[in-house]
Amino acid sequence: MNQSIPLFPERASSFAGGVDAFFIFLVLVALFFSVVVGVGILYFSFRHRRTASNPVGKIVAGSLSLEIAWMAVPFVIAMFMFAWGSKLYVEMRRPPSDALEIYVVGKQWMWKVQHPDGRREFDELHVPVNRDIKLTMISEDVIHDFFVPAFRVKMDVLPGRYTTLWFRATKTGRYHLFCSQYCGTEHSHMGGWVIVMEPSDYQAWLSGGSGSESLEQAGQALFTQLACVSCHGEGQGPGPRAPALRGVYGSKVKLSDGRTVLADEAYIRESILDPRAKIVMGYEPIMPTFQGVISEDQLLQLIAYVKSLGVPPAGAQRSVAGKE
Amino acid sequence: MSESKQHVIPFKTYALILAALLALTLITYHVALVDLGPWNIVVAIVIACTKAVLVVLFFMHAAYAPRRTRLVILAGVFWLLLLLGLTLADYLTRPPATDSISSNNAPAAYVR
Amino acid sequence: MSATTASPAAASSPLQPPRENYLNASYGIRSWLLTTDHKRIALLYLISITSFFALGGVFALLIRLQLLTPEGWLVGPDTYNRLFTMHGIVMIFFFLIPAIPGVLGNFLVPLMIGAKDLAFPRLNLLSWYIFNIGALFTFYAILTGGIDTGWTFYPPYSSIFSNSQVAAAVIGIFITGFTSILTGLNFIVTIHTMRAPGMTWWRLPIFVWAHYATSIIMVLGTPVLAITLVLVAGERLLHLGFFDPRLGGDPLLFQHLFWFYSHPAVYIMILPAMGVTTEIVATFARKNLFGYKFVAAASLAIAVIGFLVWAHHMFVAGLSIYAAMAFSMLSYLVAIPSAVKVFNWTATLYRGSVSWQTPMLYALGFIGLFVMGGMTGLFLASLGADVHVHDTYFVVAHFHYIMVGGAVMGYLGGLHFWWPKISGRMYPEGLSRAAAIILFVGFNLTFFPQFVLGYLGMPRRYASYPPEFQVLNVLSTAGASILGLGYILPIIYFVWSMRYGKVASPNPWPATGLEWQASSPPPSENFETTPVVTWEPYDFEHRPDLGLPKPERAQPEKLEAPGLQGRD
Amino acid sequence: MERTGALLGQFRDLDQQRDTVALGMWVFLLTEIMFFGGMFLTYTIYRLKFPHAFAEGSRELDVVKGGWNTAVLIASSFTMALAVRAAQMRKRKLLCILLASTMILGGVFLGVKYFEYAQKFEHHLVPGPDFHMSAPDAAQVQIFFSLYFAMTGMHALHMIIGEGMLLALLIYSWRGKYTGGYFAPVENGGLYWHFVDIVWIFLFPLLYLVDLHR
Repeated sequence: MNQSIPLFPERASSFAGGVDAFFIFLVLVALFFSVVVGVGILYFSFRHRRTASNPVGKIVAGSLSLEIAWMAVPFVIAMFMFAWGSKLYVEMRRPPSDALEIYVVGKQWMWKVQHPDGRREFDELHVPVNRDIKLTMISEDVIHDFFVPAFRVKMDVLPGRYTTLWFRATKTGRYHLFCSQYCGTEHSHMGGWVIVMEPSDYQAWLSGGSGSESLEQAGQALFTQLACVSCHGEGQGPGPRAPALRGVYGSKVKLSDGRTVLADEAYIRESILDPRAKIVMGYEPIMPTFQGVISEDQLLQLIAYVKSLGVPPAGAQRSVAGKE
Repeated sequence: MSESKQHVIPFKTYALILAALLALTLITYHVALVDLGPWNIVVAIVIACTKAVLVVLFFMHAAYAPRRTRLVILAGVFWLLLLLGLTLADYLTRPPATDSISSNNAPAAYVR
Repeated sequence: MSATTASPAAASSPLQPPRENYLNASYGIRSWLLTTDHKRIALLYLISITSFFALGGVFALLIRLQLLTPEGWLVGPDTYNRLFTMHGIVMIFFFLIPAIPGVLGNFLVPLMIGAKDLAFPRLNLLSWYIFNIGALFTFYAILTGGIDTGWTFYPPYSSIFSNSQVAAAVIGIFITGFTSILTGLNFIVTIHTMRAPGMTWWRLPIFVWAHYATSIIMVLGTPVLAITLVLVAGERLLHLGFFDPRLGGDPLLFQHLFWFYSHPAVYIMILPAMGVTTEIVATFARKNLFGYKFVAAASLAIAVIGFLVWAHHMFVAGLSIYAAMAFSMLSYLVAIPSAVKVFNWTATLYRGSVSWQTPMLYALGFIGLFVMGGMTGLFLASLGADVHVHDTYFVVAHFHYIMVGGAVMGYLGGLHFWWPKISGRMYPEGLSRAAAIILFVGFNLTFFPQFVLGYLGMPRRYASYPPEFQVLNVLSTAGASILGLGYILPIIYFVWSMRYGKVASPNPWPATGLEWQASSPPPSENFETTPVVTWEPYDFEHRPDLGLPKPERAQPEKLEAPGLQGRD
Repeated sequence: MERTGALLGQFRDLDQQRDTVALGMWVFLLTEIMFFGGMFLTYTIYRLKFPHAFAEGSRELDVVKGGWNTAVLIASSFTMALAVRAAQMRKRKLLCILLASTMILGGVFLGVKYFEYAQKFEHHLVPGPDFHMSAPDAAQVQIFFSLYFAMTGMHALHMIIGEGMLLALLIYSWRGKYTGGYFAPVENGGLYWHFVDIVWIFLFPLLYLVDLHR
């Protein structure tokens, strides 16, 4: 237990400084108004206290200019806060495109982490320092929340939908990882540590795994095992009954109803679990659903495999691509 | 308010409103048989709103009611739109990259 | 000019206890349980609500004891989850929301506007019964194992995963919701149609304005919560699918629906307390309210804008960035009418004749704590800061400053202020001042450390926590024990005063409101003849009947520089 | 001051009482708008999200029964409006006949609704473990049917309450209570009945007419 109580958690990410500066500004504004009102109340109520010579208050008419002033000033300050806070938030919600992507699955009451090369870990997240990290997260059951106070980041982890969170750790060390959305009995124990390492240590740690296959390899194995190959094919061209998956990820897919959608993680996930939601133009809705057949971890592996099949040049539009 | 109590609307008005409501019901059914793309739902809602307004104004006597009553009705409509509108402000602006329903940003129409 | 035709008996012999009043008009259990007198119904609410406050307080105490040690020594996590859930449910739905409207509002709104009763007295009694039926369901849920979802009932945990009495609790809250709806309906209609001659809208006391604004929220918001809870119950009991992600349902939709009510619900708690504070400040500064029309309009503004901000509870829940920014901006707008109120209260003290009697201590305490609670609310409306403090103890501290520091302080202040009117007796002044100060100190010691805890990153709803958070948690628990003492004292001396307190005159402070024209306690029909109102609100100038010297007019130019060189 | 009818103690006169009671009823309907509003919002979001599933679900509904029921309910609103008029004109027998017709039409509506529900049970279209549908997005069709049952169920519940209210009105009308110039309960009952009608006016196209043109 610390002797002195710290007022700020450790600053270990690129966001921490900005959030703390904003927070200090908010504290100062709050302090200023609290002092103005507090001193005003104390001063007036002492200065104009009830005495024999002051049995009743003076008549003071209202003041329109004062009313306008104390509406306008808070409004201006509030809008400034809004702008500053939004700037930070937009930054937090927009991950850089070249970030290292790590997959997180939350379940009652543990965190399962899969690194791109296949190394898996539980309730711990190892990341290299000074590198943008993007977490793609999903829950197997209820809503959880991935919260690392030292990074000043937090994002709910939802069932049925991917959310993302990104950060750049700036200091090596061990930092608390909390679940901060109430999720049941062991909610307070659903946490662990984020371990920030030097890049070389991270590489060593990655290779120290049990030599398991990478995410893509696992996904490829699943792709064969679930017989996706028989329709989608595995080569360059489209399969017998379904579009080829090469270069699908990140492309714009034309659907049979004329719409065009972006083939992102959510789209691929939906196409596996609910194949008939979006039918690729030129194909029949014949793919069976894999809902209940594969787990969220396996889904992430499949997505990693599809992603590994290549990304099209920017802006490319494919008329025959996607699922089925 | 007392004015509205004394005001007896002629039978003919009620009968006309009834005829209009039944006609609109038929129209909404037949329009639904025609493929108008996204406009099917728009037409259906417009017809339903028209019917509702007829009922409120004449069957419920709002046309003859004091301003206060009309204010209450408008408040109801306003808050209902608030609930729908602000929630849709979230659903319709979710970015494609993070959200599985994003690609349904098109109008409520059923698109095949 | 200030003449009133109200109750000549009360006006002529102020110190003589009234022969017959609403308390002694009839006797027996039946005369209470079947009463349609709004004043008696207010006392029925007082009893129900105080019981729930005690129950919720016990849960709070157990929560604070559990958190004395990092590993949580008192109960297991399952029990702890039930404790904080039931603390939340009981305090919010069965204490805070009905507290001031149910007790003070019921008692005072008809008196303040010069009506004989509320517009629908039987509906009013029915509301109280509905409240207790809802309470029975909740008791059943508590006694058969409790609820562990948190008071927010987020699916899919509440609708699919929880193994606790969610359905019974949800039904209990659904039923109790009708109390809110019917009370709000009754107030709106009463304030529209039952005002005495001369009681124009701009002559209504702020307390009545506040209840009008509150009623708007009750009437428009509560039904949405009701249907949302029905959907959760349907999903849980009948296996219908509304939010179930396995079917493609969206748990966020529940959050939208839930907060559409539950954020404005905070204003159901705080607006009446603001009304109470306004009455007290004007009375104990013996001065007309500064900026009356602005304070009145601010109540309505808070009620309306309060409906536009709900998704600031969802900034990290997966809301779209654009929606988050829109809701963030709208959330800041609530700060404006709140600031208007605070500054006008402060300005009302300027050149007043300020007395530090007990109700005033509560009112000034309210202003201070509300400012802190409100200012920290800005942190949560700020997107960048909210990401870090969301769902931490920072939020817990913030809403306790608003709900306990604000609403409960206002409620207690109001109880003291109108206790002579309600009971016909005075409470003991010294003891009650001590209690107010103990409450203020205990409150800050309990909840201020939680701001720090939250920024350090301690998530809420944790049965155990990392050891570095212990010092602040021990401080908080220590404060809670002081706070507990502060709550026990008023219960004791209020009960004591009903029998042994000094007999109160009709207008002991004196205050300007119409309710003080009736005798203490008022007769069953409130006023013997319908009063005619000829004075402006909080006007001490044209009221010789108050027995005060005529106030002087302050020099107008002194106003612009807010009074730092007052000469009196 | 006229003190006929039932002037309640809290009111100064009958005008004030009428004003108050009418306003009370309208404010109550305001709460009802928001109550159904929550379900309409849920409907809107999921229809945007699952247009196919809503079309598939809607096709399982019996549009003929739904359409006839709409007409029946509109007719009952018509008789209810005439009932208020009869009370205004102090015609006791006419009032009773019209109230009874409203009740019968409401009963027909509920009866048809009962057969529709029974059909859904037979066809395993009730969400839950027994739900069975061969459509590709059967899961989301369950959401449609959950909403169908929630919305029409809540509507039917309001109808049943309305029938009880009509029965009470009928009994008192028979005794001549509302044909002496005081008929606020009839008027308020009418407002309630019309509101329930309006809800159905929206439910019909939203539930039954999603995908007729296919």
